[in-house]
Amino acid sequence: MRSDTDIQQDGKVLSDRVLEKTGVAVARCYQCGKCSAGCPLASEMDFPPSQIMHLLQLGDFPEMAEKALRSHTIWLCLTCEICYARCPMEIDIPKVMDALRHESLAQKKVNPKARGILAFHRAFLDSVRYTGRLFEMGQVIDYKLRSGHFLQDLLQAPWMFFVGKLHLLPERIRDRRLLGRIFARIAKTRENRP
Amino acid sequence: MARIGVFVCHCGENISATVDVKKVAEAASRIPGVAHSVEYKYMCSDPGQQMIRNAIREKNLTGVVVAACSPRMHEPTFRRACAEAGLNPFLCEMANIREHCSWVHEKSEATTHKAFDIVRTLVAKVKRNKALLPIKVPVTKTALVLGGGIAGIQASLDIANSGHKVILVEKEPSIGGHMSQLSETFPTLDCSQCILTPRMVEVAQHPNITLHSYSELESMDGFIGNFKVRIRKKARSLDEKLCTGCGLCVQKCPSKKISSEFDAGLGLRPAIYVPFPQAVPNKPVIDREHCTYYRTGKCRLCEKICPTQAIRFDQEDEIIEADIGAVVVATGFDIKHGDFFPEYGYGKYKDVIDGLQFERLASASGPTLGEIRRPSDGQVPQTVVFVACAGSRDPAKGIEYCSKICCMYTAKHAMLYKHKVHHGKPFVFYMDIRAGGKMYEEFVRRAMEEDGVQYIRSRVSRIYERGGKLVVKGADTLLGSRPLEIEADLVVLATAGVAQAGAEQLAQRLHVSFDAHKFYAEAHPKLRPVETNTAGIFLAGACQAPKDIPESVAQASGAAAKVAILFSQSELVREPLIAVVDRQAPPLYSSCVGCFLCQPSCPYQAIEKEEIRDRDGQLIKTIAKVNPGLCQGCGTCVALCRTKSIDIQGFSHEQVYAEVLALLNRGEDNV
Amino acid sequence: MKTGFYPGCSMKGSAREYSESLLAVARELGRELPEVPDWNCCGATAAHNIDTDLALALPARILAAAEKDGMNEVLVPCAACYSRLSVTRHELLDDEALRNKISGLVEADYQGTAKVVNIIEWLASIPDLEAWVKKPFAHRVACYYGCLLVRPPGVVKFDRPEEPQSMDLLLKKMGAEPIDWAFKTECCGAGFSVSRTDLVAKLSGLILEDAVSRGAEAVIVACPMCHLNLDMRRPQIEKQVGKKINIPVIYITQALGLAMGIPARKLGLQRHKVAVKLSPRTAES
Amino acid sequence: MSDFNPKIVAFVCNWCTYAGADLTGTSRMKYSPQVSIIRFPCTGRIDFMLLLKAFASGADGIIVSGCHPNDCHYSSGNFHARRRWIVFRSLLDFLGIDVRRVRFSWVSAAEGAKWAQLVNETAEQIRLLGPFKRYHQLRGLGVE
Ligand SMILES: Cc1cc2nc3c(=O)[nH]c(=O)nc-3n(C[C@H](O)[C@H](O)[C@H](O)COP(=O)(O)OP(=O)(O)OC[C@H]3O[C@@H](n4cnc5c(N)ncnc54)[C@H](O)[C@@H]3O)c2cc1C
Ligand SMILES: Cc1cc2nc3c(=O)[nH]c(=O)nc-3n(C[C@H](O)[C@H](O)[C@H](O)COP(=O)(O)OP(=O)(O)OC[C@H]3O[C@@H](n4cnc5c(N)ncnc54)[C@H](O)[C@@H]3O)c2cc1C
Ligand code: SF4
Ligand code: SF4
Ligand code: SF4
Ligand code: SF4
Ligand code: SF4
Ligand code: SF4
Ligand code: SF4
Ligand code: SF4
Repeated sequence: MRSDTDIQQDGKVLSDRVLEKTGVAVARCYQCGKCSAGCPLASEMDFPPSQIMHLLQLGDFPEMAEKALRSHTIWLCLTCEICYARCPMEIDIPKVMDALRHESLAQKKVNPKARGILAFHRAFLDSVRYTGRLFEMGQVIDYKLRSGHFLQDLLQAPWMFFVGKLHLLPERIRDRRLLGRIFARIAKTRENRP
Repeated sequence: MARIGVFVCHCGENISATVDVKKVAEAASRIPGVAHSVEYKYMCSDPGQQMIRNAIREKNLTGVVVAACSPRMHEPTFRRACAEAGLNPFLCEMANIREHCSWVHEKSEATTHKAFDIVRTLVAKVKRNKALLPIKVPVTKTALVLGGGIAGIQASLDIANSGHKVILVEKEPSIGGHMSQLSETFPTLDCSQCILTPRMVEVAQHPNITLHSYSELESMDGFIGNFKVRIRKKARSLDEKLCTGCGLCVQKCPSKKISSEFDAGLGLRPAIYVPFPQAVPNKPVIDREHCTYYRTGKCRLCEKICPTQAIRFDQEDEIIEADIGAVVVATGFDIKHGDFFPEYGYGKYKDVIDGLQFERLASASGPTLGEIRRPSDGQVPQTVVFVACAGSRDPAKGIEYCSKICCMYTAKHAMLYKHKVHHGKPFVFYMDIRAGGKMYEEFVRRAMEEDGVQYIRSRVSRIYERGGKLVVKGADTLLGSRPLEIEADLVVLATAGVAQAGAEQLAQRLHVSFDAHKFYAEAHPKLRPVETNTAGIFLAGACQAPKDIPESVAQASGAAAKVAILFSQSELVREPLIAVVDRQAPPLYSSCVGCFLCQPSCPYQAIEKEEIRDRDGQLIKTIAKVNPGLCQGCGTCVALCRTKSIDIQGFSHEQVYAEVLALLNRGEDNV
Repeated sequence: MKTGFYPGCSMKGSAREYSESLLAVARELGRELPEVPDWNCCGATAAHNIDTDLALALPARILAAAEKDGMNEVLVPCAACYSRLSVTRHELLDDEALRNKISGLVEADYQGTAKVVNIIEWLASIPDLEAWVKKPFAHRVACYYGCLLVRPPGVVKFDRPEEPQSMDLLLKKMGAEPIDWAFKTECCGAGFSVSRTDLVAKLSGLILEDAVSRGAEAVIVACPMCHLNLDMRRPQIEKQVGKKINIPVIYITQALGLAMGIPARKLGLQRHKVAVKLSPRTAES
Repeated sequence: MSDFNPKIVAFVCNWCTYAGADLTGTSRMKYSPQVSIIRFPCTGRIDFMLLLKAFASGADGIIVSGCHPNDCHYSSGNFHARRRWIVFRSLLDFLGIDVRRVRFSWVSAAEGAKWAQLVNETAEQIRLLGPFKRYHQLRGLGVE
């Protein structure tokens, strides 16, 4: 894992790296605000999407890029694609959000408020890794353990179980080994990144 | 055998300080074909010019090279001097040994050597120059003005007042264009009809103007000064000469529920109608698509009622032919309508309207007699949201450009609303305010400061209807981009200004070029903004790009002046430095193989097809032909032709190849 | 033409009734829907939140498996899975290098031959659907497309992203009366059902309120996530808006099944949190 | 190679680059005397066989320059030139002529300094490349 100083040393600002990874040029954003106006979660965000774009545009102020990486926004974004569908400049914001999340994770800058969301994603992927599918009961339990929010959802579980919606035992796919290999390969390339 | 005279100039010390002019003149005298070579202190002075004139006569010179300053400076001077001595001016060339040599290099052998290289190059060229005669074309002093909006009206009046004939063609039943639909106009808020109507009347009464309303250009041929046009006069279904415009027919027509184009769909009109009370000409037209008689064969009420028996149900379109010397295209623009904004419910909700509809609502002659009432239920809206840049500056919707007029008319609309509904709340959603113009910024400030229009900087994301209100979802980008919602009674979209629907077809008929958005292209974006690339065709008004009235009028007067300049001559004289296609004796006739690769490359559509026939009229071949009225002499076609069949006078293959060889000290011309 | 079926995880769990109703309808229509062999989870929101390669690899393995099995198209009824699968196909077809890389990761030679179709496309491709309707589903319905059925516009091209019409047309064919409403494509909170239930309650509340206020008798959905949020989160939603909301949320396949005369139980209607009480004509059979 | 004085031919358009080079002169900016200008109405007129002809006749380097895109006096001649230049580059490659011997540039009527810089840079480049020696071969190819 590289340090903050490395990041500045490689001479590329965050928006360049986003461009490289996603092909999305945030420089095109002209700050109209249409994305923020339509984003279902803008009011919950510390920086609504148009502001995230602007933080990235200020490439010569690394502390601004830092704010984007540490934002709650990137974890709140639901990938609902509303912003992208309406952006007059056709900027694929959800894709940028993905890239920012990945970078935020790699640099260990995840916003503390997003821990719950992240824990849920991790629990989800663990389930996929070991069973090939989402094992909802197991996932909910795992998430509760990771996030520390115990009650709210377990209350719902008995009913879901009762109407036959939750399985107690996970469904598994046959070629679980392959999935193991896929996850392992990806983990490896991630570590190998400069 | 060539007898070339070389005249080397010192330009005081400007040349002679770094170039050994004596040596240059002396070396030049040894170039084969040079019959005379001298140097002199100031070639452009009277004695200098006299020297040239004398030498031409005394030495029987067949060509002249003046080695001096840039041809951009004195070529006309020396060509005139040559002509005065009886030498065809196109047999004179300048060797630029000042700007391109003495001024840019230090005094040295090499500099003198270069000066001589330049002289030798031009000598090689001038030996191959041909005597050329200026091209003369006659000029028909009648102008065709297409489009009777404010731009076309202004251009017609200016041309007519300069004493020339004008044919004004308007496709609608009345002239007036969009300006006639406007209520009041920025930045002064004077009433549009009041300032426009007098001009419309002047057009109708001007002895030099022939107005063909409800007409369109059918076809056009020819070139500058000599166009031939065919105009289709669509059938009005009445005899204009008999009709007195009494309007009885309009009142009595039973088919009254037709959406009025003039009222932008907010009002109704009958099947026989005059678009608006001040129309010019003030004669009705029958809309055959909606007329009961044309649809069912029954009615003819108008015919019965007409006191002058003017109605002609069997009238047919008429074709009028005319000779024209110049064309002013003033066909205007339109605004974006329809379903292209589903997220704003445009075209779906009755109370989401466009700018022209708002103009009609605000107009004293409009469907609500100037009261702002919303279309759905006729209520006076208490909250109105104006959305700027609706569809403009929006690459996702295919329009990257700024429509230029909407910032201003949006401010105007918000103001007009506030003036009429004092307790009303106008909001404007905007991205930037573009108010560049005299008193424009002040106008927008007034809307904010005096009329309390609330400006919110954001693009609207969505508009939807909820309980009879329109929910407008925006954000305030100046306040952290938090989303905000306004419940409006009426929403006005300042939709993008776009080209007229038929703009492309008309451009093809006229052979003028247009940009990616079908707005007509000017010949040069800065220095020839009223000309097109086709000589003799000029542009005025919003057909070139969205424009407001002052700009349209200024450009129209500019175009009219261009026409007047053209018409001030009875013959056009043009430099003959144009392309020609090789012609030779039978059996070849021409080396042109008729591939027409050259044709699309010409920026001026100057390359035509010519059929070569033998005496019996049998077609031998079709070859290219350059229209000397249109060719501007760029030479693009010359470089493209594989068989070198098209060449350009003054920069011919022979000339430039000789220059290259001479410059590189190869070929027959070298010392 | 071989059409495969990718149920995705939720149709095996919380959205069992979606799968049950789809298969019941398919059986009645005489269409076979073999499952993609040994399919895995598409990775959903979690994968692309965490890693791009993973977000492509999981769907690629599914598509490669379908392709290997000779399927020309894969029906993906879950809108969220549909989005992941079609985005993956789009990106991998666009970029050969990426395709090779991901093929390597999943140990298959992915070509992109199998098309990804959603439930609307699939139903719309059935000729004379009207002819199957025995008991018109004569209700005022709010067709809820949600986020991912019509977006992103560059990838999904079967209907327009604003004011889509395709689901409304299908419901009309079933005899229903689709209402004109404002929240057709607004977001319900999607994958935050568990981690940010508060947000889901807020967003879903707005959607339901609009549907109710315009007189809809049912909300029709085509996505298990939408269903989860709008149906199972009803207690939280009601708490959020401070009133009771009774409108049922029905899968499009359930509505069709009812219209075709399939018994409600076979369509899994009893599994809903919000009881499906429609006028007796259709709901009881 | 210090005494090598390259011969460079500049093909320029009348409206922009020729005028720009005039401005270099009126501003008395100095540049390398190895370049001589041949005037054309427009870069669109420049037939690239002429460039080969120049090489075959002993030029060591060539400059082609006209108005900036969109500023063409004839509106689109320079676009034709640019398109042709792209094709011509591959022809140069094919003939084994180093493409660095040809500079394609835009110099406007106001860019006197740019012209001087362009000439100096080209002269320097050609000096580094050395004399063009293969013109005899070109003649063999029938360029003449
Ligand atoms: C909502 C709105 C408000 C505005 N408010 C203001 C304002 O307050 N102040 C201001 O300065 N400007 C205003 N403008 C701008 C103003 O309308 C234009 O500047 C002006 O109309 C341009 O005039 P024009 O003659 O070039 O084009 P137009 O007005 O469009 O006239 C073109 C004419 O050509 C005719 N025509 C089209 N095609 C053909 C054809 N093929 N053959 C023959 N005839 C043809 C048309 O029928 C029309 O009569 C406003 C514009 C809008 C949309
Ligand atoms: C920094 C700057 C950058 C610009 N960039 C651009 C650009 O990129 N593109 C663009 O299109 N425009 C540009 N412009 C605008 C452009 O300069 C003007 O549009 C243009 O110069 C206006 O021309 P003019 O002839 O009206 O006025 P001027 O250029 O001001 O010419 C007026 C002339 O009248 C003379 N004069 C004044 N009073 C008298 C008198 N009493 N008697 C006799 N002569 C008199 C003056 O000496 C002067 O020569 C720019 C302007 C500025 C300031
Ligand atoms: S909608 Fe697009 S252009 Fe507008 S602020 Fe958002 S990202 Fe930028
Ligand atoms: S994709 Fe993310 S940023 Fe865009 S509108 Fe949806 S939640 Fe907001
Ligand atoms: S002809 Fe040109 S170079 Fe000679 S004196 Fe006149 S200005 Fe100077
Ligand atoms: S009634 Fe006759 S004269 Fe009067 S306006 Fe109509 S056509 Fe003209
Ligand atoms: S014939 Fe046509 S135009 Fe005349 S009155 Fe009847 S409907 Fe009206
Ligand atoms: S003039 Fe104003 S409202 Fe119109 S497109 Fe330009 S910036 Fe937008
Ligand atoms: S002049 Fe040349 S390019 Fe044009 S048609 Fe003739 S052969 Fe072809
Ligand atoms: S010289 Fe230019 S303008 Fe003349 S015919 Fe050739 S391409 Fe057209």
